[in-house]
Amino acid sequence: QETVKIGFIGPLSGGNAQQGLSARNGFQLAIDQANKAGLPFKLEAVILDDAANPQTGVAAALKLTNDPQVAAATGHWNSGVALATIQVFQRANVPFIVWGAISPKIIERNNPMISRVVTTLVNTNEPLAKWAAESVGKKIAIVSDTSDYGFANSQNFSKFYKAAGGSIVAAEAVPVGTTDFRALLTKVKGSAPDAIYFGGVVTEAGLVRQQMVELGMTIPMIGVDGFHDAEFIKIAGAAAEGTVSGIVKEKGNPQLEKLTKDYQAANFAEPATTYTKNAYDSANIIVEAIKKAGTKDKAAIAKAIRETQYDGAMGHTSFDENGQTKLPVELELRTVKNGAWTTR
Amino acid sequence: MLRLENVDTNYGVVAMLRDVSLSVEPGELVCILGPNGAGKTTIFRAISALLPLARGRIAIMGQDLKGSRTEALSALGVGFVPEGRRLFGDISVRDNIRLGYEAQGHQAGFEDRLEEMLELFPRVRERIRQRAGTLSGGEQAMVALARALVGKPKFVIMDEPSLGLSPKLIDEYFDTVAAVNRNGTTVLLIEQNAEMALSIAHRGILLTKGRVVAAGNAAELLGSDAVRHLYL
Amino acid sequence: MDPAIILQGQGLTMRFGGLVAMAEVDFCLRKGEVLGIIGPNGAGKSTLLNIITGLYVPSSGEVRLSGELLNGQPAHRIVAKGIARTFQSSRLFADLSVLDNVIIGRHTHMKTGVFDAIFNRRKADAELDAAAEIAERLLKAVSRELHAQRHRPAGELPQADRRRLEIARALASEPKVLLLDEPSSGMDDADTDALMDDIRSVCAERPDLALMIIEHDMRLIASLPQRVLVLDYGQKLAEGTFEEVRLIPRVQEAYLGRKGAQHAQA
Amino acid sequence: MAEQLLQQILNWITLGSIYALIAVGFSLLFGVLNIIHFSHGDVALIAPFLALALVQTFAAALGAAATPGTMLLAVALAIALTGLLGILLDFLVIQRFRNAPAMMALVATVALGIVLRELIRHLFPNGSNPHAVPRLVQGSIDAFGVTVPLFNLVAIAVSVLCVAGLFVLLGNTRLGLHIKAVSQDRDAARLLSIAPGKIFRITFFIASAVGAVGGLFFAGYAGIVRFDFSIDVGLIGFSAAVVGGLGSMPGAIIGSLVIAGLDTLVQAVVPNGAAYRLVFVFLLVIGVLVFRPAGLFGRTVVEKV
Amino acid sequence: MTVPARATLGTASGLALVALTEVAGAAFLRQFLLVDDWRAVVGLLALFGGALVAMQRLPAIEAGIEQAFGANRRFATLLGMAIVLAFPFVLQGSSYALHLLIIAQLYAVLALALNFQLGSANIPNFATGASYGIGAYASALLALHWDVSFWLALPASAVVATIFGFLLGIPSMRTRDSYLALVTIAFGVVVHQLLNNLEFTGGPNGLVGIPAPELFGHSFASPLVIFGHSLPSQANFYYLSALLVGVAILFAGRLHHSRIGLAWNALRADELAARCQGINTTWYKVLAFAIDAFLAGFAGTIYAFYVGFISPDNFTFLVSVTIMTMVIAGGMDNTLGVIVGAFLLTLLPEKLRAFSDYRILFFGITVIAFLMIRPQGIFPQRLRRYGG
Ligand SMILES: Nc1ncnc2c1ncn2[C@@H]1O[C@H](COP(=O)(O)OP(=O)(O)OP(=O)(O)O)[C@@H](O)[C@H]1O
Ligand SMILES: Nc1ncnc2c1ncn2[C@@H]1O[C@H](COP(=O)(O)OP(=O)(O)OP(=O)(O)O)[C@@H](O)[C@H]1O
Ligand SMILES: CC(C)C[C@H](N)C(=O)O
Ligand SMILES: [Mg+2]
Ligand SMILES: [Mg+2]
Repeated sequence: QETVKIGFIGPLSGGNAQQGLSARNGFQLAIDQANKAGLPFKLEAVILDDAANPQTGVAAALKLTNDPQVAAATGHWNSGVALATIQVFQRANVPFIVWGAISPKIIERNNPMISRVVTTLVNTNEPLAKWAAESVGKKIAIVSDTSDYGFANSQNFSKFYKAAGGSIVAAEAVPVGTTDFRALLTKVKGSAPDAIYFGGVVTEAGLVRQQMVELGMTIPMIGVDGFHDAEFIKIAGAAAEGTVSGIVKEKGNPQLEKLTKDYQAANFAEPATTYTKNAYDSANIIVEAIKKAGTKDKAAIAKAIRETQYDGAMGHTSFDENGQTKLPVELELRTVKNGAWTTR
Repeated sequence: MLRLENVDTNYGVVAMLRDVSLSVEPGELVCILGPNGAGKTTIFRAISALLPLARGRIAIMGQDLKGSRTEALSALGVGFVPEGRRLFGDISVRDNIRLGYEAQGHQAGFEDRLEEMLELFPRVRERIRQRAGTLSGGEQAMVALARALVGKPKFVIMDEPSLGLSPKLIDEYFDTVAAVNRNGTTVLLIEQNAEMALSIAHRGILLTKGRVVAAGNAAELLGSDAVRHLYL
Repeated sequence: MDPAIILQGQGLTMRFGGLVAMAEVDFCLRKGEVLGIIGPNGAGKSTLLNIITGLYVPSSGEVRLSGELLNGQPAHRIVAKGIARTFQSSRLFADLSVLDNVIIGRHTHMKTGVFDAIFNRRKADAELDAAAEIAERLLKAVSRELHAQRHRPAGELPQADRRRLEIARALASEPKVLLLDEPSSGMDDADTDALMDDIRSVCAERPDLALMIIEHDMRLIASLPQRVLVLDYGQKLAEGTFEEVRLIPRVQEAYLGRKGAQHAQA
Repeated sequence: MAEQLLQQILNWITLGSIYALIAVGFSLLFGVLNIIHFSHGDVALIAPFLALALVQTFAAALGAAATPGTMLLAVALAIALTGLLGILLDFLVIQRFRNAPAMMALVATVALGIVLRELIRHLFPNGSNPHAVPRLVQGSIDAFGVTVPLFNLVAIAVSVLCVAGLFVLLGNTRLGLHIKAVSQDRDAARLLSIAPGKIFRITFFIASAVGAVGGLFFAGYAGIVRFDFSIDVGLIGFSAAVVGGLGSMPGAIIGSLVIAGLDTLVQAVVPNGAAYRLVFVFLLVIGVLVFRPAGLFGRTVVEKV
Repeated sequence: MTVPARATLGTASGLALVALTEVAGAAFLRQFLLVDDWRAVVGLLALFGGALVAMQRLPAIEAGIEQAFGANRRFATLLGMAIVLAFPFVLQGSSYALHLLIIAQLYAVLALALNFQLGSANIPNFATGASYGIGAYASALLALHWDVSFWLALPASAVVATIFGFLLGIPSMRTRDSYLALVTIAFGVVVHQLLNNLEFTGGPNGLVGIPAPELFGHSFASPLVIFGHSLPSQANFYYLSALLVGVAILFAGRLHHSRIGLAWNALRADELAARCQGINTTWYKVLAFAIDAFLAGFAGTIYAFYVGFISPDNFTFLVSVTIMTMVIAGGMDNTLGVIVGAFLLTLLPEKLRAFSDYRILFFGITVIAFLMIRPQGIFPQRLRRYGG
């Protein structure tokens, strides 16, 4: 039986390992399940670390593309790493799906080999901003992280919020990894906003929320899906109550439920995150494409990926002319109530 | 007090001391002489257990050195003045001397002993608060001696303590060493200044190229050919 | 001003915090002269040297080399003007070879810059080879034994050779004034004799070279310097030939002691 | 406005006090003992992980949720264990570089820091993720319109106590003298009955244990801890110690306050200052060292030759 | 030492020894680049460790090889160059192996740059990564905004990096040891943070779309065809970076064997004594910073044009620490040692991929182990020799 290799790259060590490892588990699960389901070929997972570092990522990408048996790959949580590696995949003609990096630049141009299953933040910020201007207040302070994710969030939200008639009373950015936001929050408090929009991810979000309450700030915190995570509640503790997150609606999805169950059954050391399903779906999309296009012709596989119509754990995935997922986004407002994320 | 029997030492593969035997009896003032590179400091390092022996044995204060550690020797009542003085440059002169006092197992009564030392070395009194590293060479030599003597050791081992001292101070220094010895402290003095050393010592041992080449009564040695040949 | 005077100090004072290490000291040094500096430990002899060589900036007073004011100039520039020194406790470049130590002494006589070093290979090599040749000659002249060991790291040398190497390194800069701080310290008598011979031959070869020697070995002081300066507590106690100075009671009392005075006579 | 100012001052002093607990360890090791130990920050941040693990172990053993009593015990044990870890690291790695050029120890301890961080990540359950850290001291008081958490006050008090204790230890005790002696000349110290090995062990224990206190407060103040927090903590702690002047305990606390102060000020005053806080902090570090090359409290000694 | 007897080491056996050493080294490198199985990786590392232990135990081996190289310098250089030229042809067309070689060579240049400071003058500098970044960003910005070609951007960005090197040198003049180390750390952090926050550097996104260089109409992004043998496009950059390593070696050798190298060494051994030999220590320190930055700037440019994308993450504090580790583990003030260190530390984490997410852990442990086995570095510093 022929062996076909599928690559996975993500941050398995260093500061973003939590995302990378949970995604890797999703990927591994998909490959194992596909093998069990019976295929005309045998799948082999090649899992590589990019350490959230572009240089390490490029080396990993070259290691994959250099192996003729690798039919396709999926990878990266960090946009900086993805931007560095997509050229490698493009030049080497190896189909590649981005599972976690959200920078718009990645799919700015049409690289036929590159597709992306993760939605960008434009889709969620627009409705959230409208909602905020209508039902939260007209003065909002933005706190974001200095990563491209935080930066883009800050830009997009403020654009849509202003368009909806609100005004941004303060905009501050902090490096990822900051743990003390008190000085900044004390200052923001002085500008008397109606709410704080947080444009970043779980850890910093939890800390900001917790420290807001510690400083006696009673206003709500809102944001998009970056911190829609159980971990957020663990970190912020009781202070998490009332936080609002606008996420892509996860409609009653049997695939997702199955994944959640299977993930638990597989007993991985790391808990699942949002990215588990992304990597899981990416792997399955690749497998489907190979089934359709054969194991040899990579251009054909890339083409098959672009033609994907796949109902997975993320919902219905198909790609636009640049390879960006057209996953329909419908905003769902979630809030923390009694220590759990619940639909508002 | 001290006995070396057939001691050999090596620096790496290079042999340094060869078959050195000597002894120092209580109350004696013995000096070891020899030209540069003769191995005098090597003997000091062997006695103070800073250098392992390749052969032979050393006993100090009646205790075999094998299995003893350098840091245990002072407490036996031995005071050391190492080559180059080795003061703690960033510590005050006073604390340097104090370390010497405590090294020999004393706790209380430092002030009185310090006072005695300062009477012996008036120059040090003016510098007592200064960091030892900023002292002039001669001042450092005095502090080093004070540090060794302040704990009233039974036995003092000195390696070229007179280095860099002014002529007057050398006189005084040797006078002090002789006086200390008269008061009952045994002294092993490693020196290059043969004439001076032999003038106060009871016995002398002459070392060249890691071997004992002559030994005996100080007065005899002063007149001996071996010393004349090497020194005068 | 006496044109023969090459180095002159006036009113030199040096304070360290509250401590006055040197107070209002004047001195002068003539071409080809050997000046001895003696005095009790801590009198300020090394301090004087450090002031002259720019390591310490005097609290007041001035130092002039052939009339040119040296105060405030950095140490490396003072070397270039022709003052070289050795240190009381030798400070060699321990992990470099003996030869390299001497070549570094010729630093001020070499011109190679980055561009020459990289692009003008012939010129740079020629300069360095020339320096190496001079260094070899110097080493040979100072001591054949030392020359034989020129490819050993300087840190492995025995005491006496380190002293010699320091002198050779200082001479390499072709100084007008050479300052030696206790060159014989740690040497046995035989080596001290050899050192005195070395210094004599250096002087004979360079009749214009002025020397300032700090010493505690009265045999050396008695035989080498033409003139002796006695310091005590940072002040000038006496000046003159050793024969004169030796007899001054204050000097005997402060410095020589009774045996020292005798010894010097012997 | 005034409240805001008071609040910022509280933020500043608390942060500075916590940094100081890390900085003194650097100061003690680098400045007093002359040991290069770039993994000190990593050692310090092992403590909160140890404490968390111990709390869980106790809870499991007792079959009940952690009580303040068991938490206190866990914290005390974590501090002691971290102290011992310091000794262990010295024994296993650092001491082998005592006689090697300083740079060797530097690189070896940087690598050691990597090993420590990765070990936590692999050995601690779910170690890649941040872990919530409960505070031992809850509650707050209201003063001048500002809510002052008791935690902050305890952090400040403990920090002042630790630094003052170290100051006295170094300046006025035999142990302090022995530490200095060993750092300057090990052989000479041995001739004076001081066993260097013992002194190294004690100093490593003290530095690591005080660092552990800092690590615990840091984690408590942040509310979480993650395996890689030590990179920043180490860098800031080291900077504070150097800015203050290595080897000086008051210097360590002043250095910490200066750095925390600028950090707070920049965030409070400069628009989008938080993004640029490290730029300002490290420009300050450079500035201080240009004008005081041995730090604020360091002595610039004229070398005696 | 028995130098004269050995110097006449028969040229034939001398040549053979040189050839054997170089070929064995190249063969080892090739094997190491191509193995994938973790057992083979561990085996090769053990072999390397064993060689180090042997060298440590039997200094005669090392001395003999050194002797042979000293006596046959020209032959050794020519053979080395031939091996470097031929190397891509024995890599089974692996673009991954070539990529690793490019990165290793760029790091070799960075390590050689740092060696001027760390090795020659014992100035700790944690900002080489920053200079690398400044070079990369300067050239990328030139290329993206003003269409400056690679060949012009290369020297221009080196000049920019050098200017920053001088700037860093100024505050560094007054400080020493840990204090100096912190100044450079601070500089590195400031540069990194600015790159990450400023708008014109693209913030955390970095700069995308840096065009591949062209030479006589041949794009470096296309495969290199030599005598009908086609090599992956990486070969273009392999030769380019090999050339840069050559230049850096030349710089290193020339400076080491000149008044400047001597002055740096004097500074390292005893700064005060150096001043008293007429050495303007301040100037030489600043010079070391500038030269470090100059070479690092070159490396940065090549990296930027090779990968086509740069971001602040490429130039963190950890990059500087890695470069420092290369110099120290390889052997301070020894060109060959520094290069070996750079190759070892670039390849090691890649080869440890076999250990999945334990690789960084094993990397740390391996570095510590090598430092313990050979605390003076793989190839320690040597004394200079003059003339015949
Ligand atoms: N650590 C060492 N390694 C190798 N050789 C050494 C070491 N220490 C000393 N030697 C050598 O051993 C010999 C004897 O040295 P030692 O210091 O005992 O002489 P010494 O008699 O004290 O001389 P001096 O009068 O100069 O103090 C010298 O040739 C010296 O170079
Ligand atoms: N850098 C310094 N800081 C503080 N005090 C100093 C410094 N340098 C010298 N001193 C003090 O100045 C005085 C003179 O010292 P100096 O070294 O000049 O004496 P010296 O005459 O050379 O003595 P010796 O013959 O013992 O070498 C001493 O008391 C010394 O403590
Ligand atoms: C938070 C994530 C959705 C985005 C990720 N940080 C990136 O670099 O693209
Ligand atoms: Mg000796
Ligand atoms: Mg002196």
